[in-house]
Amino acid sequence: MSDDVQSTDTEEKSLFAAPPMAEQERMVEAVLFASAEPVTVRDLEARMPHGCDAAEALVHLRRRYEGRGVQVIKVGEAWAMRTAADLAFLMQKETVETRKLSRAAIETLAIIAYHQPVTRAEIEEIRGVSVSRGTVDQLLEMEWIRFGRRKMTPGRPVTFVVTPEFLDHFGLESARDLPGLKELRQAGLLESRPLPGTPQFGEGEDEPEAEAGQSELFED
Amino acid sequence: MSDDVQSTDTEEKSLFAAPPMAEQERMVEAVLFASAEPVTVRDLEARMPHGCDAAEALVHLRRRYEGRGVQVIKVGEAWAMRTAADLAFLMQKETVETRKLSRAAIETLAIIAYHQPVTRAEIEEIRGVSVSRGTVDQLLEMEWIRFGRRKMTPGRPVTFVVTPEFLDHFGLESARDLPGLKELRQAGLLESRPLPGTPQFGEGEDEPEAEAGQSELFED
Amino acid sequence: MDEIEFDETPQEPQSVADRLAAEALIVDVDGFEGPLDLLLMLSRTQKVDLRKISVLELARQYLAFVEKAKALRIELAADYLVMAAWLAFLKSRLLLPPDPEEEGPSGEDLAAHLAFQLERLQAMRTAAAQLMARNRLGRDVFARGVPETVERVKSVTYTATLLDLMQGYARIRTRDEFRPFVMDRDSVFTMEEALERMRGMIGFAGTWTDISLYLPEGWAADPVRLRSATAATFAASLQLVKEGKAELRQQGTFEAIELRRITDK
Repeated sequence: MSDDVQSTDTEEKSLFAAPPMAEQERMVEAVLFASAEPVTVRDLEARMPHGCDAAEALVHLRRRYEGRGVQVIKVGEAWAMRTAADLAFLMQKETVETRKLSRAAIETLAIIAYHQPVTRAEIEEIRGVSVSRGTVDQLLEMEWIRFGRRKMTPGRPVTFVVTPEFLDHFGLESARDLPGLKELRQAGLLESRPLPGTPQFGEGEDEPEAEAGQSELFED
Repeated sequence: MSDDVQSTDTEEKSLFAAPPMAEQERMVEAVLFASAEPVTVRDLEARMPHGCDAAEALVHLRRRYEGRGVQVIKVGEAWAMRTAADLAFLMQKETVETRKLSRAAIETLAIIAYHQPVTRAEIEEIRGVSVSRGTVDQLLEMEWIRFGRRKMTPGRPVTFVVTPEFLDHFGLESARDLPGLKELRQAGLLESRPLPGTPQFGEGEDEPEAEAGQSELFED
Repeated sequence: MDEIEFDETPQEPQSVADRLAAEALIVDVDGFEGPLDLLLMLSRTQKVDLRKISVLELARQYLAFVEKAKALRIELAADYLVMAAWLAFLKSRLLLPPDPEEEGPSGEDLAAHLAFQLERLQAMRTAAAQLMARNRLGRDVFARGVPETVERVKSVTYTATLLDLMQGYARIRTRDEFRPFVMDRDSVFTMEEALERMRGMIGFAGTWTDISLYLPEGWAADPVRLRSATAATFAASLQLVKEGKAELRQQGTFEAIELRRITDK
């Protein structure tokens, strides 16, 4: 650095003359770095040895840090050093946690995929339970579903459809590629259920119980 | 900067390849700059994009800041940016008035630093007086010392060692860099010599331990 | 230990300066951190390298100090007296020719150890001073003035597989197929419904009333519905009894079941 150049010949003058510009630049650098607040040129000069030109040193310093990870910036009438804006992501420690989608969300998603465009009321009718706002919001946020066009029925309810992101995630070219009921049955996904027409005693009450059992079988 | 060179042809690779070294250097610069505490290479790499070589970037960065008003220094296993010591005169404003340490505390600290891992009994033997609880507490509270592993001697006494904060405060890269350590060692002043004629309990066991302790200073 | 001097010279009266120094020491006794600290201070008056110190001379100085303190009726802490006793012992060992019969360490060994202790303490003091004189963080060297805190961003990614999706759908569709068995609720009068109905009506019936009068209107026409309504009404009656709001009676087998409200006293 240029420090070497000056150190010998200005040694004796240093008591009276201002330090060389390279040295002044170092000073400004150190002060801006350590300062908790932006520092004015006046403040800088008050701290630096007599005869220093902080404004000029700042020009040099600012140029030196151009394109670096740290920038010299002006804040009002004062100066400060800040990390470059494009590196803000380094100031975050990201932890990503992958969680399995809830059963309610999966079912809602499945209904939308198989029946799109579908209204909330229709989803509720198919699922037999109301769909919580959170579930739909979550799917919207994941960008797996989006609003479709409104239905031409009374109240003109909004509909939901799946998105290209959905298809992408599940490796489908279109929603029509989703396996149908027949295929699901062939794949054994419907097998474990008693066939319709073989009524079981107390079935009505047993239903939710059996349901829970079933889901357990499927989920892991 | 070299950023321009790469931006076009590596655009598509960028998802997989690590950023160019100049960019990695900027990142390390930004992180070290933003942190008051030393940052380990591991931490740096955890925050940088995948595949970055923080250790190499640090070599470049350290060189870049040579002779500047701010320095890149190594503290134990971590790295930090600190103002150059010769500019201390500019910093009166930043100086934080630290509690004045008693002579007993300073001596105890030095003994721990040079003799670590060291037991309270050993400190007392060197100082010729008992070590008050407050002295040790104060040093522990300042995070300059911490408990080390227990000594394999009767009673299995705890030992004290110095911390990375200690190294940071005194600008030491490692405990090996303690002033005059080599000379003290050569003069045999870091050995623990029992008073002649007082065979120490478990002396045979103490021997390898003392060696291990000593070597620990030099191992990392 | 040839450095140790065995000459007897300083038995002569002390110089005035020496005496003044000794008195200053005694006045300052609280300023010392124990006997070793005092010994180190005394050893400096020898103005030699600590490695060439005369331990014998040092022992004399220390014992003289203790004598002086006693003469001035200054209370000395026990460890000063222990040290004095030990130094007196050391002095005799150093002065007397070694007894071949005697076990234990020689006077020279003990003197060497004391010299080592003093040198080590002095070395640690020097090291401490050097350490404190280093460029220190917050005094000579400064960290970033406005550190940026690292923000911890916890993002949760939800995921599902095609199999999850298909299973989910299968679950719903199978439920659909069972609907005829589950959902045929048109002809079911639940106990909750019966209870609601009866709670509203019981207030008006103070006397024994056949519970069949509580059946919902129009349900008697269909035998399936009648059966459900009767069962529900009976169950609801039992519930009211359980709650202490009504009592039930039946005069005989297959007689009408009658219900009466219990009025609060």
